[in-house]
Amino acid sequence: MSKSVKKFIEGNNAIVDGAIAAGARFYAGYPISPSSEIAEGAAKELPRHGGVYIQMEDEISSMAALLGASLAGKKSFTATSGPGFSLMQENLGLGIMSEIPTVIFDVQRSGPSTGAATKPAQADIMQARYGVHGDHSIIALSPSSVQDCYDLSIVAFNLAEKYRTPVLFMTDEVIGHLRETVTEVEPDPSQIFNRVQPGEDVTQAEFRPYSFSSNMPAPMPAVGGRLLMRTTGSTHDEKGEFGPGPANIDRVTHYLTDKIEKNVDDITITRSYQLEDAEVAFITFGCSVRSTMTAVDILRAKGVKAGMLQLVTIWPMPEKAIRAVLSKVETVVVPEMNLGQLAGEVRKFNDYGCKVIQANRTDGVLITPKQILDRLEEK
Amino acid sequence: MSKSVKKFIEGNNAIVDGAIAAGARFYAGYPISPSSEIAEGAAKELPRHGGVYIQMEDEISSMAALLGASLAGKKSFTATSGPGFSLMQENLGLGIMSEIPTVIFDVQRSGPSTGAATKPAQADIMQARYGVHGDHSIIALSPSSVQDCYDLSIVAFNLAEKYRTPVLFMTDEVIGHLRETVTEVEPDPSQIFNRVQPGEDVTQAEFRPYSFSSNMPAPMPAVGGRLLMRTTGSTHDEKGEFGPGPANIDRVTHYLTDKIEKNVDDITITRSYQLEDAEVAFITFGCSVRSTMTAVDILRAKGVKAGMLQLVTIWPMPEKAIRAVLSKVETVVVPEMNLGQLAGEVRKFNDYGCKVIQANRTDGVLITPKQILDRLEEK
Amino acid sequence: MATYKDYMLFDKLPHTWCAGCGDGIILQSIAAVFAEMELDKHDITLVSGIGCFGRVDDYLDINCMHVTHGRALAAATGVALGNPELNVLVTMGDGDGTTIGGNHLIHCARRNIDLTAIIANNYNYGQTGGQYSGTTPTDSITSTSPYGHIEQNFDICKLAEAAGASYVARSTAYNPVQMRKLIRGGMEHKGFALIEVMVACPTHYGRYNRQGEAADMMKLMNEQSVPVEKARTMTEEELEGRIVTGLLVDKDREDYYTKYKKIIDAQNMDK
Amino acid sequence: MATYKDYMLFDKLPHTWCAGCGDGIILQSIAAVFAEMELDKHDITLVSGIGCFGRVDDYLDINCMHVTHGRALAAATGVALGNPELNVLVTMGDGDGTTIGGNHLIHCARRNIDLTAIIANNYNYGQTGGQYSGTTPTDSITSTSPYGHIEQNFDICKLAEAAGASYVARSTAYNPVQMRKLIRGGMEHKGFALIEVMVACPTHYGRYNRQGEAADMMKLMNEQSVPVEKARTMTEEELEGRIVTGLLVDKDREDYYTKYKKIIDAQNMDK
Amino acid sequence: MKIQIVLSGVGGQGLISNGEIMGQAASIFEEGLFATMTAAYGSETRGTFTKTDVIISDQPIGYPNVDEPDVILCLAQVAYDRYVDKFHDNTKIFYDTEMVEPAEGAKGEHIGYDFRAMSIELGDMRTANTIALGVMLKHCALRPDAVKQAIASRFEGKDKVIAINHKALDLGLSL
Amino acid sequence: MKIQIVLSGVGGQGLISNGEIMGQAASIFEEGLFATMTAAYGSETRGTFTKTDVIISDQPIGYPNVDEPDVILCLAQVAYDRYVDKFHDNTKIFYDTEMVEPAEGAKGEHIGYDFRAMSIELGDMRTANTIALGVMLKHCALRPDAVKQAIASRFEGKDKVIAINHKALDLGLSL
Amino acid sequence: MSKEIKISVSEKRCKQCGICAALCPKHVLDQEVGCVPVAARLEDCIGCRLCEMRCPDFAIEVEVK
Amino acid sequence: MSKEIKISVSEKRCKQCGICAALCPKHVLDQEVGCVPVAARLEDCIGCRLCEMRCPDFAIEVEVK
Ligand SMILES: Cc1ncc(C[n+]2csc(CCOP(=O)(O)OP(=O)(O)O)c2C)c(N)n1
Ligand SMILES: Cc1ncc(C[n+]2csc(CCOP(=O)(O)OP(=O)(O)O)c2C)c(N)n1
Ligand code: SF4
Ligand code: SF4
Ligand code: SF4
Ligand code: SF4
Ligand code: SF4
Ligand code: SF4
Ligand SMILES: [Mg+2]
Ligand SMILES: [Mg+2]
Repeated sequence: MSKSVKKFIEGNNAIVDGAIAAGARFYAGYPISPSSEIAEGAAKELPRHGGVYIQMEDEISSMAALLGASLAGKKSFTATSGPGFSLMQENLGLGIMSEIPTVIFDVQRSGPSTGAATKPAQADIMQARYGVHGDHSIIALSPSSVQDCYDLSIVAFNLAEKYRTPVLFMTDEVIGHLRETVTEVEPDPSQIFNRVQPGEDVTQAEFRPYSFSSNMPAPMPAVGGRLLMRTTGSTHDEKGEFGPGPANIDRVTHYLTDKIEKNVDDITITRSYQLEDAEVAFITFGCSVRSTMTAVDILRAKGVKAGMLQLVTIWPMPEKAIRAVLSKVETVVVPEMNLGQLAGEVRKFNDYGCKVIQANRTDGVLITPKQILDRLEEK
Repeated sequence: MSKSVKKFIEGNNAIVDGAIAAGARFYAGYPISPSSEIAEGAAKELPRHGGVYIQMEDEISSMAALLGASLAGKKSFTATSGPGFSLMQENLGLGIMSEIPTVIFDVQRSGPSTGAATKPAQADIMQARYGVHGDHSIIALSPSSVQDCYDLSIVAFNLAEKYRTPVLFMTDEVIGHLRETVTEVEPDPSQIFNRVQPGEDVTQAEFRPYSFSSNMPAPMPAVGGRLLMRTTGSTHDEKGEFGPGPANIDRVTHYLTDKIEKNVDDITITRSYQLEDAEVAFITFGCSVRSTMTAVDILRAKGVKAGMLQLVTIWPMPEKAIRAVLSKVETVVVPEMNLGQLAGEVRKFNDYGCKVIQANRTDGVLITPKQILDRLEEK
Repeated sequence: MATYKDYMLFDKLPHTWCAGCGDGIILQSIAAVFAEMELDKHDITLVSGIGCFGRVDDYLDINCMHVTHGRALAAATGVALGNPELNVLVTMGDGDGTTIGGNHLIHCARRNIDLTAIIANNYNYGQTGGQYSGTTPTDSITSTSPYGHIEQNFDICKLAEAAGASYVARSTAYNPVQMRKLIRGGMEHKGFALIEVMVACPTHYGRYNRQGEAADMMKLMNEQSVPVEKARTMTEEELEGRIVTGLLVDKDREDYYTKYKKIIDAQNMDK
Repeated sequence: MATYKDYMLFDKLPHTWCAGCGDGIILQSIAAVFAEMELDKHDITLVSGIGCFGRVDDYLDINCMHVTHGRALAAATGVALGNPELNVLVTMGDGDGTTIGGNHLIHCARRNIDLTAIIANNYNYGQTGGQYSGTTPTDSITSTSPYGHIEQNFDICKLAEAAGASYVARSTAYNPVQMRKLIRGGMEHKGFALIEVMVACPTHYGRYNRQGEAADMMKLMNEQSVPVEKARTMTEEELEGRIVTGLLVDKDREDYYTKYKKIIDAQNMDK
Repeated sequence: MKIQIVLSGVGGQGLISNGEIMGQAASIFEEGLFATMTAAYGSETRGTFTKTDVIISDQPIGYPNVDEPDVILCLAQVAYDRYVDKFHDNTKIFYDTEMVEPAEGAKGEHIGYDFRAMSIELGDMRTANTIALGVMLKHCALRPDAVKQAIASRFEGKDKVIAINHKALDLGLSL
Repeated sequence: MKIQIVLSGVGGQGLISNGEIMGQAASIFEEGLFATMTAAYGSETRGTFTKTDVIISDQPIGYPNVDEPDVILCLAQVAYDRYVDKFHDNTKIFYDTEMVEPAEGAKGEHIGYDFRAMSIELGDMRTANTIALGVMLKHCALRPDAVKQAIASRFEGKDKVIAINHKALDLGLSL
Repeated sequence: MSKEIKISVSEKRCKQCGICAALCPKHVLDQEVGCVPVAARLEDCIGCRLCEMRCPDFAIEVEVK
Repeated sequence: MSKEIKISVSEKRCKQCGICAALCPKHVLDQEVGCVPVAARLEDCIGCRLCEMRCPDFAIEVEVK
């Protein structure tokens, strides 16, 4: 049986434990509140596991170093917040285009710009999807508990490896600094996904570091191994060589989106809370889940059939699960700590005339169950 | 009467002429294809008008320098493309938060990452809206001709000054390198908007560089004048002093969005082509307008009542105009050189059961009228 | 006669810096230099980055532009070229000015933009909790080098000099008299001027490295200090671990705008 | 015995560089050094940035990582620490390596990451059409300095030295024999090694500045060259406009990973 | 069962450490209990208001901030004043009699001790909050043993610190 | 009226300059005409295939690329081969007889001259494309005078260049 | 000389860091834990103002008449 | 000596930049506009290989036997 240990720690600490459990052995980053505990934990823990922590000169170089280390065979990660995440966009795009796995933990805080630096928000959700120039798609998870910080970190690395792409972990100040009970179960090797390697009989002549024919990425050997490996942020052919012809541009563009959007069922995780017989539903994610759960409890106590759909995966959007809710209930409330970013996406799927109500809080304080309930009354 | 001169030049050249006609006197940038002609034109022309061109060490510092020069009283601008635009996001957020006007010309090319560097695309549209972390809104224009490059450049500076915010000019390689007939009319002083100045009797004690009470920004004196001026990317109060309290965070967040979204009617420009009696409509922007116009002509020649809505302003989305089309016709085709970014936004407003068809081309070659027509056949 | 208080938002004190933090010492010196020079406060623009020291603008009653982390010199370049008549002052921490912002430092020095940059070097990122920066001395303990720091730190002044800076100076919070003289010299210098000031961060760097109270840290920096005149007579080994203070570089070199103005004038000759 | 062709995708020639472009000369030298050292190509990883010279990877048959403009050294830091057994080579233009990428250069030098960086200095941004860069000499004409460039250019090697680089060398495309020796020296050096190679961009820089054909430009760089041994006897004025070539810095200093490994080992002693 | 606890005072009083001990006791050394803890973050200066919210429950906990405290510890007047309006009839208010002057007509049950003086007597001023913890314990659904284990694990290796804190806890329990 | 023109050959033949002159003539020196021009961009190397599309119309022009050329100039075989499939029955193909071997059975009207030789005779190899322009002109809705004005304005100050290009244009017009 | 010098400390601003006292060249000031500094040996003061210039909190002022 | 040296030029790769000819220390090579270089004075060649090493296009090879 797997080893398991109970702890009472911050979300940011659980992330470090989860990353190491997932096999991460390289961290490159630049400190920023409210994510710095992840850096500090990584600096302390990684060498104990033979891994390397390096603080780079900024977030741009951090992101670049993550990709380099990953190409050298190490699972890599970083942590940041809004300003740093903005700086990472160009090289995040490089990771997407070169198909190099890595995991970025964005501990969201109140923006834009420096904003109210230490206060929570959930307003980088759309940036997570669209911050990179050019057509692409992306995988992003969002934890709502310290347990999630541990468990989903492992999931994040698995998805990064499986889909050969940077994965975003969009947590927030509330969850990052929340201390709570967590059970850290050491994952079984079977629960860890390591990037697919080329078959042992594949020759250099046959080897293709890229493949656009299926919606799954090509095998990815580390540099320094038996096969020469070639990656680039330019439009490339299967060999990873520069290929700026129209047909090639077109297939790369489609492939990068398809490998995520066409695997949406494999990628997306959602959770239902009291949703079965619900007449009023909440759709939410991250720290807002905490307040929403309590709101549901309060409503249930009053006899109102309320339920909640939690988006654990926020990108690709769990369209099916959202549609299932929209088509079933009359009113959906979307609590979030921004001005309605998720609500906008939910509306895209609302072919059912469901009433979609926003419950937003944007003053740097965790949204309360009462505020959520108030929005429902107002309807 | 205003002076007017006819030319046969590239879109990128017309942008320089337009910027100077609008009163721009400072350029800071970092060269990148396919935008470099704008830098080169600025380097040549600005000193002739007493202005300054400086090539910074990267796009991050370029964006910062633009804000500094603007605060010193100069209308400033830069030009870039995807990779550089990604790097500008953090300081674009600074401009939004500090409310400092400037204009960014993004000559879009094929991404993500380095992609097919010299080939056209229109795939930074969503990034334009959401590339910056934190809640905010933004103004973005998109030209479809060399004439637009001149005329809309002036509009872009006017909007930047009026709304005290960075304005995006989302052009593309096709329009940037297209040479065509343009008539450059020197704008009348009344057609130029210069940032509002505090009244001459306003004392330092009364002066407030920020105002959150209306949806219009506070007056903005240049540093070095009669009143001390204070700007910051942190959450601030009316005096521009650090103000991280919840009430303040909340009002800043709302205000930054409202000053744009609540003035959408003043900001948005759209054009109709043969739309009056149209039964089939196209909604498009930028270079795709060219092919769509020809497609409309072809359809009209065949007797099909086709028309086109051109979004000259792409952010804030011209919701009213889009809804007017969606509610009137049965089929809307959205031609664009990306995988459906505008189409996604159009769908958000489709409460009318209108059939929304995408016509996308993503191989780095201008979409053809035939491709657009083909999508209509396929329906 | 004007005093430093005339250039400050004195009512906002006490400030938010920790007890013993050296940033307040520089703040006073800056305001005192303004007073000494009898500057019109409307002609001064401060551009500051993000970090503990970056927050000096909260207490100064002059024009202020508080920008993003690391980008103060870049924004200041725009201010200085946007209005060459201004006195542009730039305040940065060591992280701000030389770690994330190192490229802007060297390019600004190379271009000789007419401004005065002050870097408060406290050997770490104070604001975010004491992580190591590009100036953290080898072997130090910080919140991200729990086992001792393995990197070599920058000599900021040497770097600026190599990049082409025309005025470079170093002082310490221990020596406010010298600090003021050098800051004033920088402000009077036409072109790019850099003054590095060594300050204590007792809360993080001092605590992690058991350097005692702020006063102990200041004594230490004084012991380590060597005036540049003396340093010139010392070997590299002797200078190991020492802080060379004083005016290190002072060159006459035409500043950026002065040169650019000649182009403008030449292009407009026949107008 | 291996020849440079064994390390190349020779079939992909002719390459896309212009006639006379110096980049091909460096490419040949790099591959020749691999051959000389009889390296196993699987152990070499090239990280390159964006620019004309950044495209050397198109023609090399080794592991290649082509990254974004200016970030090659940062990515290479990850590669070198991710697998310290690798021979990591980094190729950059002057824009890539010292203008947008200047900060990574100085920090990488300071950290002494074990890799070899080659900067092809052609005084301008070749790839984007000949705009000025951080190394464009004062008074030059470029597509963005039509009236003459007013900035002072970096001395890349001096900068790297001031930042703490443990191996710094300079050569020219005129002198491939020296270039090879210095590149080889850099690859054999344990720690950060920088080799700056002066090359001609006849298409842009040469044309704008009427320097004639590629061969004329190479003759000019040869005339300007001074071996470092001789340069040490010359005054600053005498060195004005000269290219000092040879091995400028060669220090024994423990590289980053060697030091980090000691921490790893100490932390795992009792395991 | 869900107990909402607030530990309030000024920086440097060890309140965060106390909250962690409670959370650890519940999470690790009790069976079937859940705990959350949130703390105020942000300012660099010391000696200013601090608080930490702890919730202990036998069910997973949703909203982790305390809105209606069942148990509150106030070690400074500024803290007391901040919370007095939130006391309900069943709130147990533990306060330091030297530092806090209870408000007239305030709701809840007020229980005051001179924690600071007692800690000085015990030989370590830093144990004031541990004594208070002992006092509060019976209202917090935590076994003394679990808390002692939490203390022991938190200060592992520092036997003296463990001993004095165990002593302080016992003292509190005995009051 | 809308005329689709392609000027094709290899880099260095002055085709882009020619396209600009046509566009300028239409835009500035004719009344009521519109013109567009697009060129192939990208590669650093010279001597490879280049082309530029020019459209001249009395209406605003939508799609600016030429899909069915009305008039095409081919100054290199590689260019001819690239376009031969796009010729329609009314296409006028102007080609350099020394450089281009027309395909058998190709559509359109083929009109060949030894432009290069004529230009050498004229004393400047670079005028080959201007001679060709003169030949094509009557199919392009442009007045010779407008084109001459465009040439004069383009090479303002360089009187010799203007003179030889005017001469070359006249030669072409006379053929 | 001591008569012409006045040293005042702002209770509001002083954070009791001890810098002024520890570094006064003449050991004029005493600063105890929990207290603001006092000029215990004002007679030794030479009016150099270093305490004022070094105070990070603008809390001590030296008046020399 | 010349007998043992062979200089070959690849027509396919040579871009006629003229570097090899202009910089040959012994002026062995001629390169005319529009032509690849030819070893006009092979007898003077000292086999230093500089032409090969300086050719940016891998177009000239010197074989010394
Ligand atoms: C892009 C970005 N990355 C990280 C941060 C977080 N951050 C704020 S201040 C700071 C470092 C401060 O160190 P320094 O510049 O030395 O100033 P000090 O606080 O020591 O005075 C960091 C990393 C940020 N604000 N923006
Ligand atoms: C972020 C970013 N900005 C700008 C560019 C455009 N760009 C590509 S290469 C280059 C400069 C190349 O100059 P250099 O590094 O000196 O290399 P060279 O071409 O001269 O060999 C630039 C500015 C880019 N690709 N990415
Ligand atoms: S953390 Fe350090 S630098 Fe920041 S205010 Fe405190 S002492 Fe000063
Ligand atoms: S543009 Fe310059 S650097 Fe680029 S390939 Fe041509 S000659 Fe070389
Ligand atoms: S230096 Fe200032 S703050 Fe510190 S003890 Fe003295 S008066 Fe107080
Ligand atoms: S003025 Fe000088 S001598 Fe007097 S108390 Fe202050 S530091 Fe000491
Ligand atoms: S150097 Fe090479 S490319 Fe140039 S002329 Fe000689 S053989 Fe040809
Ligand atoms: S080998 Fe040397 S001497 Fe012979 S042709 Fe080449 S460069 Fe000249
Ligand atoms: Mg610092
Ligand atoms: Mg270059």
